[in-house]
Amino acid sequence: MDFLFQSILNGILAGCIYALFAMGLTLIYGVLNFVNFAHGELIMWGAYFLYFLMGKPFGFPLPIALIPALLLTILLGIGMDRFVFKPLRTANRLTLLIAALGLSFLLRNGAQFLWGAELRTYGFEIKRGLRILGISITLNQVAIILTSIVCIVFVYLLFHRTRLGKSMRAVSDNLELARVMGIDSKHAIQFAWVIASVLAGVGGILLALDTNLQPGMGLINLVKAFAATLLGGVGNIWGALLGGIVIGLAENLGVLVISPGYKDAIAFGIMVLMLLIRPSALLGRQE
Amino acid sequence: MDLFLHLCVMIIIYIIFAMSLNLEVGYTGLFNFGHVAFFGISAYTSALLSLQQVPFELSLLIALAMAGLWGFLLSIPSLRLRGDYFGIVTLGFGEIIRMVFQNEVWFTKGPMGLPGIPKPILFSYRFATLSQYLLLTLGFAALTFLILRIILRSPFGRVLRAIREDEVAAEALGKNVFFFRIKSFVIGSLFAGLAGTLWGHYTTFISPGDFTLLETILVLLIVVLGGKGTEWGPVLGAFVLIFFQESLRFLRLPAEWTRYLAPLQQMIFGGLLIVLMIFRPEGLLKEKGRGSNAGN
Amino acid sequence: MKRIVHLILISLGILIFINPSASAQDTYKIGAAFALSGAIAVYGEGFKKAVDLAVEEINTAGGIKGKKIEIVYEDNKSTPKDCVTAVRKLVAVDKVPILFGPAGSSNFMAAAPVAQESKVVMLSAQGAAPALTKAGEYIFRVFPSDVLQGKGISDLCVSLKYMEVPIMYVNNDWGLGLKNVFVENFKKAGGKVTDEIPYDDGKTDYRTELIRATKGNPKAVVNLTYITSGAVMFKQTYEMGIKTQWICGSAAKAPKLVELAGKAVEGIIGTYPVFSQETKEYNAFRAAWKKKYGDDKVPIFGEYNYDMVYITAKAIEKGGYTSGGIQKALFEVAKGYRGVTGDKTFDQDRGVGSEYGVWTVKDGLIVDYKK
Amino acid sequence: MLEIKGLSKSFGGIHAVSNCSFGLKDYVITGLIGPNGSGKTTLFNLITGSIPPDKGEIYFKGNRIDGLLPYKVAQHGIIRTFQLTRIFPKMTVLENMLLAPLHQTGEILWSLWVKRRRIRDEEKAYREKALGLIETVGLSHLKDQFAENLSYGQQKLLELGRAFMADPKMILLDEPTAGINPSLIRKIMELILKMKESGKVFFIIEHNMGVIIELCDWVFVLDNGEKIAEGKPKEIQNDPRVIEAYWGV
Amino acid sequence: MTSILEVQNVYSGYGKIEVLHGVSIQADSGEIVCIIGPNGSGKSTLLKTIFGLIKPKRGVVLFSGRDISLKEPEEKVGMGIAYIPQGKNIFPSLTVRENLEMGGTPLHDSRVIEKALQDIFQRYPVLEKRMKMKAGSLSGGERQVLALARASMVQPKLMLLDEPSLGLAPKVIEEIYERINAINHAGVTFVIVEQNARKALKSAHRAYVLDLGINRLEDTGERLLNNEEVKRLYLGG
Repeated sequence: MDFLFQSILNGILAGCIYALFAMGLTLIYGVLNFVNFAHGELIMWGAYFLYFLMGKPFGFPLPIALIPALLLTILLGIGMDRFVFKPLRTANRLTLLIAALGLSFLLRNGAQFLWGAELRTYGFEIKRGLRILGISITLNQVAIILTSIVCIVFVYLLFHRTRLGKSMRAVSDNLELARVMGIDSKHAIQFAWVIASVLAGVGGILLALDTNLQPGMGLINLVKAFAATLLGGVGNIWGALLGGIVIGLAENLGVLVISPGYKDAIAFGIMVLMLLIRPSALLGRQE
Repeated sequence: MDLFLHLCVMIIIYIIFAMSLNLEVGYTGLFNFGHVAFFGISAYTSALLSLQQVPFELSLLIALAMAGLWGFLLSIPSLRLRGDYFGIVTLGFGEIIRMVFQNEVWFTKGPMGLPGIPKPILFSYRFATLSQYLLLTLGFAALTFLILRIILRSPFGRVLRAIREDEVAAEALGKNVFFFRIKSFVIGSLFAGLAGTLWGHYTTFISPGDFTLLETILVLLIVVLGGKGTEWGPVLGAFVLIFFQESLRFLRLPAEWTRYLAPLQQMIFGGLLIVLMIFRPEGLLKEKGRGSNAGN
Repeated sequence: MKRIVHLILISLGILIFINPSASAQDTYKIGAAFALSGAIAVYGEGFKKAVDLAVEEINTAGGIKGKKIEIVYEDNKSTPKDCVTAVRKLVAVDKVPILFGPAGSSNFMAAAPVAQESKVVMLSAQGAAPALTKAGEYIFRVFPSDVLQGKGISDLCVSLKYMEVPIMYVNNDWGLGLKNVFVENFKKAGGKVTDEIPYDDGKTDYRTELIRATKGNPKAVVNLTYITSGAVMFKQTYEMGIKTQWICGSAAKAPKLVELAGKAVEGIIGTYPVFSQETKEYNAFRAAWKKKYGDDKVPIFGEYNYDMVYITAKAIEKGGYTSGGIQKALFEVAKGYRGVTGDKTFDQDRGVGSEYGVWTVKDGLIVDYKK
Repeated sequence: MLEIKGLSKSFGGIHAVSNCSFGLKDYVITGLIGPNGSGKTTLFNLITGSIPPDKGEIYFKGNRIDGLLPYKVAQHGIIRTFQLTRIFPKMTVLENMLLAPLHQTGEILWSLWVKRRRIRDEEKAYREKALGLIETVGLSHLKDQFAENLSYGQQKLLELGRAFMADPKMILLDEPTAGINPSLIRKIMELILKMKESGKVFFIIEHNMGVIIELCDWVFVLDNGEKIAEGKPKEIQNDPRVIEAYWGV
Repeated sequence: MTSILEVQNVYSGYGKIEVLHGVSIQADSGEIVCIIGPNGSGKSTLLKTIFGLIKPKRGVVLFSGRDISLKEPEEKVGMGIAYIPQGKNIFPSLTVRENLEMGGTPLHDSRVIEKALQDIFQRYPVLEKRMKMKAGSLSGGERQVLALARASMVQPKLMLLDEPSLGLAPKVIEEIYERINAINHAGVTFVIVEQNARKALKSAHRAYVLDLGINRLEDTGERLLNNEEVKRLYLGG
């Protein structure tokens, strides 16, 4: 039974990471109504920013480097919007999609240009996990689960308790009406990018702490995050969490049964099935 | 000269591949992000058959039929979806097909790939050398171009473009949008299959690594760069893009730079796409107004 | 219309008329279609360092008959498609009579027909798949075939009395090929393979694959892994507190793996084509490496690439700078040649033989395994 | 000709069309009026199959057509126009017209290869007819322009011409004069009258009462999804129920 | 009385479609001005142009004597103009309370917003009862009340209403107009667009009739109510 519980834990862990990524995706989708294919690169750059600040010549310790790394990620996110997506606000979907793909290419190879394709680590010592009820969990993993929950609660509170968050929801509900209220939609959109970038940065750093850094780390997880988004309902924060965990569990439990070579096909399979069975349910919005 | 011929063969195969995608993306407005699946399906079909000594004519036909059949099977459930969701389903399909190539070792030899695919013999003429193969691909490309031209300039093609422009209006004029889309998708898959078959018999070796999402993106770029919905767009796009990619080899930069150069090239690639989408989303060639050409 | 035709013609024109610079007439050019970018660029960079070291030494010592060697590197982007293009370019544009082929069996398999058909000698210091022997008489490798290694791993398991093992392997040509040889030999030796788990390289999470492999607490698990996936896997094994004996292949024997996974790889063992590290050749090589690169982290297969350059230089010296000459001379110069990696005599399949040794990680260093 | 029985449709609890019954008989041009949000366009959408009805039946020339997909309805000979014109922007005016004829041989893939002559002849005939109609609607000088380059009024004319081109048994026009200037309204009315001469049957949603009175032989009035009156335009004008619907209580 | 809003000879429309071909209206401080006209006469377009959602091609819009023709809607809200569009005029996935808070956006300070909110709740106990409900679950009449209350949050000088009675039952319409009158008594000027004219004309001090994008008539509400020409415009003649 241990291995089953351990697999469930693994599924939840993977799911938390997917959920963090999915929230960022869903946020931008909610406000701007497009799929940001370059979100994975935002994640990856978040992790690399931290690496950059922890390495020479800065050599900051993790807690100090964290804040500037997230700030840099935010800067990148806002830059993405300012220079790529803003000029394309009124463009059609295919144009936007291709531009986002281009951006993903640019940023991924940018990281490879600077740091090379090889794996890197933050250089922390590897520790054995704690054993609880026969399953093992490391402090990093506890941090991942806690941080994901904190992030989701934080985003939830932000959206439901602060004026800025509420106005973002208003913008995502009905942009024109929001303008009519005098809500600064540009500000709200920018803020959405800030939050999405923070989520991406945190997610990237956690992923890198748990595993390694490499330029492709965002892209390979983005597809899963995307499946999670679709599963949980686009624009729905709790849905992103639920979708992430369902995908994570399905993958990890699935591997116990089918050939692990098809691990990635599981997320795709779920996504395709969802789209085919209940295409309307995926829009996730009432009305 | 051999390199030149080689690049020409590659470019022409990509032209066929891009033309087939152009039919879907450019003319019918279907965002197919899993086009490489059909390229791969027929490359594998034809390779496996040829390795069993099936004559090229027959294995080509079966390969095309397989690509078309899978296109048909995929299109029935997925074409009911909205544009971008359709894109995601096809993307998923493409990846799953690649995983099948990779994992069904008993059938495809998995990651070992299939070596020794024979050069094609068509009506007892063997296309073995580079220039012979160039002729073969050129012939098929011309044939593809002509067939697609006849289809696209016909009333049938006119309906496809109408569906791209406004499916509701097309439906209100009595056109069965769903059927036309399926047909377009199947034809597109078929010609992607032709490109795949030619590819396999050219390199004589195929492996799952040849059929990644990156390939779909490359042809998509060719179509978009050249000018989607135009007859010559894929041709121009393939020339420009592959030329751009390969010309970097000739800059004779120090090998130490390669570590930087390869990502730099891809960065330029990505940047170019963004700039193109912002400043000239229609690509190099613009779709022009034209009357009906079928009648005269 | 006109504009398109012009654009196409101009690009074609540039393609044709770009002349490989004639200035390099006073050197012997050797092609190298290496993975300088893409999935296995980690390996390509190491190969290049080793090749550069050998070339520098030869050139400093006066080159070949007074002419220097020049390596023309061509990036194969780690994909079969670009391997073909890279080799085509080296053959057609740089007109090299000999080239160093790509690593990774499927890349190698894609490139080999081009070299064979153009009658250009292609040497490889890594292509290990058994099928490579059939590629043609111009295709050589200075690296032992996986047939030997697969048997080596099987023998190791048997000698350590691990008769029931699951096997995990990177789901690519190398992993699958090696797995097949292993399974065949292991069954013959009376062993039982309890589970087969393929996985993709370059993932961030292998926890559940690891759990599946160690289900039922096997005493040992064979894992044919690369550096990238291996680093992640061993780390996650350690974190999950899984205790089993890992048995790897040669691709994991890399300082980089230890650097990435730290104490998690302590005690893992693996086979590798063995050559004595006590010889004067090896000591000289190690000293030279340290002098040039300032460390002694010789990259995986670096020694083979180094030897490959020397054999090539000798073959050019003896057979002349033509592919036919080199092809014939290779057999003669390699016969009995003792390089850093030992005896490099080619067999009739144009490959080399080797002993297999066992390595392990002890105190963060890769050392020979002793029971 | 067109018979509607007990037709109902609601969206999220709001009755867009409720229990509507009426028959279009021999009237050549029938009008459909009603205040904003009274369900006129929904009724059109139900007839043409864009949305399925919740309840009720629709018969056209004795054939039941409710629940059919839009293209099937169109193939029965009912062609519609849209409130906000729907032309094919990146196709020329001529191509827009040529799309309209139903059951073209050249739209069947197989016949592209085996019936080339027939397609050529058909296309030639359609082309001539299209050019004639383009001239009638006054767009001859623009025939090779992309439709997106036309002004809104011209696009309306094109859409109308395209509907005529389909040679339908019945034409449904959704606000043919909305958003265009008075001189063009005149022209559109003349066109409709001209087509009426050639035996076409029209069903028109229109809010411009002047147009209704001049064109229509019979008018239905909808309010809140229900038919509240029908009759000759002049009678309708003075019907208190109609006045109430428009003016409020 | 001073004129708070003046629209002078405005041309405006969407893209290629020009809807207003030179319309002028004027509203005095404290008035309820009603704009009626058949479908497609350009009433909604006029309101959108006044509010800045569409920029006029020609002509000017003056607010308290200042030219605001080219100002963005966000700025106009800050100047004391509120606009309630027709149909979808609430945020369905936000709660009632949140909807009201959104209406208070130009007030900036949270405390001020909270105060305004309490004020509103006092005047609209109905809304206080539902404050935690998603606005999407309100009935049509309640939505309209919410929209009105939300617009009142900033205590605007001028309110632009686009078809407040659309799709509502007569009784509910009655209630909405009572609310409008109440707000008007507190000194707020209204410009109301209605197709369903009778109710609006009864409340209106003055009214304009638009037809096909130009002014047709201007008179007091009462008199227009009995004007035969207006009837003809609606029902033909």
